[in-house]
Amino acid sequence: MSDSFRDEVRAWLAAHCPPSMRVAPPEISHLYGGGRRAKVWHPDQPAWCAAMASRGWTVPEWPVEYGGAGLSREHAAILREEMRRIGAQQPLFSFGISMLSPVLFKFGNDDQRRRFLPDIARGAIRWCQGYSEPNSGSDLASLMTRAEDKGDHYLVNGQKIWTSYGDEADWMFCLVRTNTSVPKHEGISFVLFDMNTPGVTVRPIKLISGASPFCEVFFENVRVEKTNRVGEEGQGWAIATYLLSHEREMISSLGKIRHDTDPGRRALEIFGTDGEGRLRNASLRQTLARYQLDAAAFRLWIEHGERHPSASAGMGAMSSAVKYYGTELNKRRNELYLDIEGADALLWDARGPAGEAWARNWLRSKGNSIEGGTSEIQLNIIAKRVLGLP
Amino acid sequence: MSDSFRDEVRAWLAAHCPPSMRVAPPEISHLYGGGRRAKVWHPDQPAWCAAMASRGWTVPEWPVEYGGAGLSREHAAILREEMRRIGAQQPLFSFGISMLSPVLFKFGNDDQRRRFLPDIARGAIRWCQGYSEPNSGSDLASLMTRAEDKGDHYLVNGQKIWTSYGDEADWMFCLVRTNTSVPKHEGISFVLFDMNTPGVTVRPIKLISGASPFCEVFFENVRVEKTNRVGEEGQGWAIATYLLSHEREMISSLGKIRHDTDPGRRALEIFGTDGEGRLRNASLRQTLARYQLDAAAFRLWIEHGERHPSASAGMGAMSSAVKYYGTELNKRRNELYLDIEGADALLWDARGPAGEAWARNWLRSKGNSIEGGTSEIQLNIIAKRVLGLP
Amino acid sequence: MTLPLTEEQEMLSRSVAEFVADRASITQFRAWRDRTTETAFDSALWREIAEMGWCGIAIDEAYGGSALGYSGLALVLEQFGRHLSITPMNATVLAGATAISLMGSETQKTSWLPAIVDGSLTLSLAWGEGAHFAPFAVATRAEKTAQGWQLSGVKHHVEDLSSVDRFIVVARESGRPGDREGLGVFVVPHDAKGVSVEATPRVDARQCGTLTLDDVVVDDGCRLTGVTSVALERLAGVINAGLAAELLGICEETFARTLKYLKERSQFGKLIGSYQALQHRAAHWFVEVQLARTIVQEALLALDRARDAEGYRQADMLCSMAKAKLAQVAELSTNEAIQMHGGIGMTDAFDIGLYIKRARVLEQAYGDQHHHLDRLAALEGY
Amino acid sequence: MTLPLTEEQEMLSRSVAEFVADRASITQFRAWRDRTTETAFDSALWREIAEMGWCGIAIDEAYGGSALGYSGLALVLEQFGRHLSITPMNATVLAGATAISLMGSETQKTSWLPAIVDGSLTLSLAWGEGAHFAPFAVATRAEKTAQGWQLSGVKHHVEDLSSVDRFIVVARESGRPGDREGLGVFVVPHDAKGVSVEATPRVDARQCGTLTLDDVVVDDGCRLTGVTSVALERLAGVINAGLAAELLGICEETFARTLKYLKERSQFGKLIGSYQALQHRAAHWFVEVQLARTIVQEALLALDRARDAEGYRQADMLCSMAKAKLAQVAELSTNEAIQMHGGIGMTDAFDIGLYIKRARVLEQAYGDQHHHLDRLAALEGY
Repeated sequence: MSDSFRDEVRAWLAAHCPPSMRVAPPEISHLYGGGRRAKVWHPDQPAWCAAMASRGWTVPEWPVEYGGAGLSREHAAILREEMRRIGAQQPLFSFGISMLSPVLFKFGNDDQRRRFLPDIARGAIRWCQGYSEPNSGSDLASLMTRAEDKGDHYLVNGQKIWTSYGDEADWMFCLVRTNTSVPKHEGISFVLFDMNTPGVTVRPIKLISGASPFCEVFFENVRVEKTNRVGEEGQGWAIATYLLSHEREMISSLGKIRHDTDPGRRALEIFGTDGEGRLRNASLRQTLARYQLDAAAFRLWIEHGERHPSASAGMGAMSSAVKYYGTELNKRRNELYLDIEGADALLWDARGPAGEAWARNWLRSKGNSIEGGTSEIQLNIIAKRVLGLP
Repeated sequence: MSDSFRDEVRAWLAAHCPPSMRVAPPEISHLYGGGRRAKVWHPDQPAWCAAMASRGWTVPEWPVEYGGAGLSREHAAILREEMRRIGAQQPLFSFGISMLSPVLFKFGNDDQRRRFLPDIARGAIRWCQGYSEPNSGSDLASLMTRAEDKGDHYLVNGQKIWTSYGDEADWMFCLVRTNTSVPKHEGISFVLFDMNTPGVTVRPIKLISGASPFCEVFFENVRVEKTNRVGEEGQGWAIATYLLSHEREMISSLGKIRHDTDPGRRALEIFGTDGEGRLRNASLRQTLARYQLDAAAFRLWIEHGERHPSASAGMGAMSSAVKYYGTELNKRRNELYLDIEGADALLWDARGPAGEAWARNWLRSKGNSIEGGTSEIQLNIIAKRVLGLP
Repeated sequence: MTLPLTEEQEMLSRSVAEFVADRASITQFRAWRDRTTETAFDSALWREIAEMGWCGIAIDEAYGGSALGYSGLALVLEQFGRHLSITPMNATVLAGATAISLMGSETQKTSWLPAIVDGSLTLSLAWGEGAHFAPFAVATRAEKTAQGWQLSGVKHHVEDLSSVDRFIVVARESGRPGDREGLGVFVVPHDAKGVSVEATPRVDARQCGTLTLDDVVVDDGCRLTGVTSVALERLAGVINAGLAAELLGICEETFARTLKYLKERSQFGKLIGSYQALQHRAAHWFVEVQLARTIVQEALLALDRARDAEGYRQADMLCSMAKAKLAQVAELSTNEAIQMHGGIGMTDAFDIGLYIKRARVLEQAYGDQHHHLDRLAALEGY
Repeated sequence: MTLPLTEEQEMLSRSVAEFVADRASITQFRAWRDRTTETAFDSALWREIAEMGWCGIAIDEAYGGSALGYSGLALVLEQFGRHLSITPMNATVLAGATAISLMGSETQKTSWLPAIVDGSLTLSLAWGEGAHFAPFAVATRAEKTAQGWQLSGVKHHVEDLSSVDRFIVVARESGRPGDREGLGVFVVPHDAKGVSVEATPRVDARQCGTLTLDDVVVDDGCRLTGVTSVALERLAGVINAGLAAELLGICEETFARTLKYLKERSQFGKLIGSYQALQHRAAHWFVEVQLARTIVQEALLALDRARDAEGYRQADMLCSMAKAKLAQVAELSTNEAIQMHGGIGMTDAFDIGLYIKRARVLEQAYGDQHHHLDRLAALEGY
C-alpha cells in the first residue's frame, strides 16, 4: 500500500514539479510565502504552490475540510521523502502552517478553524507573530503590550519586536497583557488581527546580513474583536509555550534545506588533492569530516523521529534539543563555507554555484541561535524539562 | 650584569647538575619531595637538592637568613630559564615552598618564620595541607573540622580529604573551625601541627590512575599549641584565599614540565609522512597543530609574567586563569598522547621513550582540573574577581 | 527521537539488563579485576550467557543462531558497556563468529558456528600488529606447504588470549605489508605447536597481549575460503559497529549516573545540578548522546539490511561514522562524568572513573576517531 | 600577565586612541560605508594620520621614519581594529612600505619611503590571484623587454584599488605557478597604460577588487632588486602579524563591549551577567584574549629583534602562530559577542555585529587559520 502511494506521489511530482522548483532558493527568505501581497522570487512559485495546494499537500496531514489531504503520518513522511529525493522546493513557507495552525487545532473554536485554516493551507493569507518586546526577549512572559477590555473588543497599545516578515504579512497572532493584577504568566492572552487595522505601524529592522526579515510593530489603540481571541482570557502563556515548541521545530528545520553545493566536492574543486587523492588542505579536511559526521547524525535523528511516531512521542519536549543543535550546526556549516570559499565568500554579492549568497547566508545564520528562543534558553529548557534538573 | 649572572648560573649548573637530573621524571609524583622519610626515586635526587639548597636556589628569591639566595625577580627568572634550557629537574617539589611559605611571610610572626622556613628551604620537613572535607569540596568555607579552645592549645576533631601526599608529609597546615557561632567564613583559623601528634590517622586514597597521591586524614583529640596558629583566630579564611591562589599557580605549573618526547616528532615516528612530507595521519595533524599553538601561547603568557614584574602585578587575581587554562591544556596534551601512541598507551605498564607512564599520567591528569579548586570554581573566580560580573 | 525497539528487542534488552545486573555487574568486574589467576574471563559466566542464547543472536538459524541480526547483538553489547561486564563476547562472537560467517565455507561454518552458539568454542581475532589499526599492514606470513599452511609472525593487542580455544589469524599469503590483497585468514588452535602467548595488563582490566606464531602448521581446512579485501573491510565494519554499541552503553550509563549525582550533591547550600553552567553542559551532553544512539542504530540497521554492493558500501560508511561519533561522544561523556563528580570522580573506589578506561580501549580498537574521520573523508571522495 | 608597554609605546597608544575616537570612530565608519563616491578612503583623514607620524613608525630613520618597529605600528593597527577605522594603513604601510623596505634597493627606498611617511604616496600590494592566499601560485607574467618589463595578468582582492597611487605587483619572471623562485615585484603607477581596476563591495565596507594588467610596461627602476622567496615569506609574515594586531583590537573591543552589556542588560529580573553559564563563557573568552595578546606581542618582538637567519625563522613561525591564534580567538570573540547580545546583536543599527565582518576579512587575508596551522605543522617538521 505504501509502495503504491509512493509510486503515485512520484508520478505526480514528476508531472507537476517543474525543474525550476527542484532547487533550493539561494536564500531561505526566497521561499514562497503567499499572502495578499505575495512576493514572487521565481515566476514558477505561485503555480507550484497552487498545484500542491490543490492536492492538499501544502498541509498533507490536515483534514480535507480545512484544505489538507488527510494523510497518515506515514504517508506524509513518504511525501516528504519523495520531495526531498528530487530536491523539490517547499511550496509554501508559512508561519500560519508551522505555528498558528497547531494552536488553532488545539485551542481554537470551530468558527476560528473554519475562518482561518483554509486560507492558510492555500497561502491566501500570510501570518506573522507578535511575541518579543524590546525588554522581553528571553524573558518573554514579562511582555507589556496592553489589551484593554472594551466589552466586545480590546484596545491594544504597545510594541513588538523581532516580528518575522511583519512587513509582508496580512494578519498577526499576538500575545497581549489583558490583566496586570495577576502574576506575569497569568495575565496574557492570545489574539488575532489584520495588519491593516488602523493603529498598526510596521518598521523593518535591518540585520547585519543586509536583509530585513524582522520588524518592529507599534500598536496605537488597535481594535481587536474578542471573537478573535484564541482560548480563554489569561490562557495566552500556555498557548505561547505550546506554540514556541512548534516555532523551534520550524526554525531548526531550516537547517535541513540541502543546498546543491556539497561542501566536500566544492572543497575538492577549490583545493585539489594531494598525491594520495586526499584534499590538499589537510586541516580543512578534518573540520569538514567532523561537520559532515555531525550533520549526518542530526539528519538521521530528525528522520527517525519523522518515520516513527512513537519515537517522537516526546517530540514536544525535544523540540528544544532540535532547535539548539540544528541552529548551532547551521552556524558551523556557514563558517565552513567561508573556510572553503575564502575571500570570495566575503564579497557582498558573490554567489556560489547553486546561487548561494555565501556572505549574507553566513551573517543571517548568526541569528538562528537567537530568534525563536536563544540557544541558552533551549539549554535551560532541556536541563529543566527533559533532564529534570532543579 | 644580568649576563654575567647568567654565565655564573650556567657554569654552576654545568658543574653540579648531573645528567640524570637533566630529564623530567616519568611521573610528576617522582619529583623529590624531601622530608624526614624522603622518598628517593633516583639516587642522585638528594644530592642535587642539597647542592641547590646550598646556593639558596631551591628558593632563590627568599632572604638568605631563611635559606634563600636573596635574588631579584629578574635574576630568579634567569635561573629558571637556565634550568629549563638544560632540562634540569626541579630539585625540591614542596608545598612548604609553594603554599605555606607565602602565608608565613605574610601572616606568620618572626618566631614562626625562623622555626619553619629554613627547614622548608632545604627540604628537611615536608608539609601537607588540610583543606577539603568530604562535604566541603568546592564550598570550602563550609568545613566542619572543629578546634576547641583549651587555653594554651586547641583540641582538634574531624576529617580532611584530598590531602596531597598526606602519607609522606611530616607536618600539616590545616584549616579548622574555631568558632561555630559566627558566619561560616569568619569562624576559621589556620594551624600547624606535626603529623606524628597522637590522634592523627592517615589513609591513602587510590585514584583511577592506580596511584595514591591523596589521603584522608582523621583527627581525634589532636593537641595543637596556640603558638602554632598562624595569624589571628578567625583569620583563616583570608589566609586560605591567599594560599589558594598560590596552590593554583603551583598546580598549573605542573603543566609546564616538558617531557622529552615532543608529540610532533613522536607522531612522525609512528605514522610517517605522505608524499609531501606531511604527517600521514592528516586528522591527527590538525589536532596536534592546534594543541601546539595553544600550548606555546600559554607558555609565553606565563613567561611574560615571570619576566616582567609589572606584567604580573595582577597575578594574584590571575592565578585562577592560569590554573584553569593550564590544567585543561594538560588534559588535552594527555589525550593527544593517547591519540599518538594508540593501543600501546593503554597498557598499564607501557612507557614512552623518555620513560613516560602514558596511561597513568593520562588518568592522573583528569584530577588536575578538580584538585586545588575545580575549573568551574576558577571560572567563577575569574568572572567575579577579574571581570567584575555580579 | 531515537528508534523504538521492537517487542522482541525490548524483551531481549530487558533480560540482558537483568542478567547482567545480577551476574556481571561492576561489583563482579571489581572482583574479577583483582583476581590473581591468569584466565581471561569467567568460563562459568560465559556458559550461562550461551545458555541464554545471546551468542547466536547474529548467527544464521542454519547454524543454531536466532538470526536477530547485529541490531540484536548490539543490545547485549550495550548492556555489557553499561555494566563493564567482562566476557569474551567481543573476541568470540562479534569478531570471531563474524569472521567465520562472512568468510567461511559451508563446511567451516557448520563445524564452528554451532559451537560458538552453545558456548563451547571461544575465539580471538589476531589481526593488528601495531598500536594503530591498519587493516592491510599485515606482515605475518602464511606459506603453502605440503601439510597445509605454515604461519609465522607476531600479533599485538590480541584479546582474551590466554583462555580462548582458537585464534583467527590474519596472515599474508602474498605481496607486501600494506597491499590490499594477498591476505588469508586461518583458524589456529591455541594448543598448536609453535603458538605462544604473553598477556599484558591493560587499563580496562581485560586481558590482551602478544601472540607469537613460530612456524605454526595448520591444515587446509583451517583456511577460510572467502577472504577478500572487501570481506575484511566488512568484518572491520561489523566489529566497529559492535564496539560503538558498547561505547553507547558507556555514554548512556555515565550520563545517567552523572545526572543522578547532579540531583543529589550539594555545594554552597544548593544542589550542584541547579548551577546553570553545569545544566548547559549536561543538556549539550544529552543531545550528543541522542545523536550517538541514532547513528549506531542506523549503522546496525544498514548492516542487517545490506543485500548488495551499494547496501554494503552504505553500511561500511555508517559503521565508520558510528565509530567516529561514538569515540567523540564517549570522550565527552567520560571526561564530563569525572569532572562533574569532582574529587570522588577520580577515585578508584567510586565507579564513575572506571568507565573512562574501558571507553578509551574501545575507542582505539579497530581504528580511533582520526582513523575513521579519515576513512569518512576518503569514502566521501575528499 | 601580558607584556607592559614602554613609556613611548604607552604614549603612542593613547594618542592613537584619542585621535581615532575623534576622527575615525564607528560613527565615521558608518558614514563612510554609506557614501556614494567610489573612493577607497578619506584622503583628508589620511593626511592627518601621516602628520601624526604614524605612517613612519616601522620605517628606518634614514627614510624619515621613527624606527619604533612593528611593535609600534601594531599599536596603531590595534586601535584601528577597535574602532573599525577605515584607512589605507594596511595596504600602504603594512604591506606596501614593508615590501619596499624588505626588497627595495637604496635608491628605491629613498625615492618611495619618505613619500609614504609623509602621506603623499599610497600603495596597494597586488599579490594573490585566488580566493585563498598561496604565495607562490602566481601566474601574472613579467617579461623583460627593451623598455624595461612588461606585465600581464589579473589580481584579485586588491585593497583600496580605486584610490592608491601605485600598485606593488608580484609577477612571475620565470618558471610556473607554484614554483618558489622566479617571482619579481614591480611598482606600477595607477595611471600606467594597460592598468584597469574594478572595485567590488565587500562585507567590511572596505574597497577591494580586481586589478587587470594588460601589457603594462614599467622601467627597470620599478623592479625591486632584492626579491627572493625568503624575502616574500618575510613580507607575508610581517603582514600577518599586523593583521593579527588589528584582530587583537577587535577581540578586545568585542569582549569589552559584551562585558559591559552583561552588566547592564536584565532578563528574568536579573542582570544577564549574573547567569553562571554566561559567566563561564565570558571567563574562558577572557583567558583566550590574554593568550591572543601574548602571542601577537611575541611575534612583533621577534620581528623587531630578528637579525640573523635563525631570528627570522623564529619570527616567521611566530607570525603564523599569531595569525592562526588570532583567527581562532576572533572567531570566538565575534560569535560570542553577537550571541550574548541576543537580538540586538544581529541588527545593523547596533555596532557589535559590525566587527564580525571586518574580523573574517582579516582572518582570510594572507592565509586563514587552516593555512597557518598547516604552515605551523610544516615548520615543526610534521
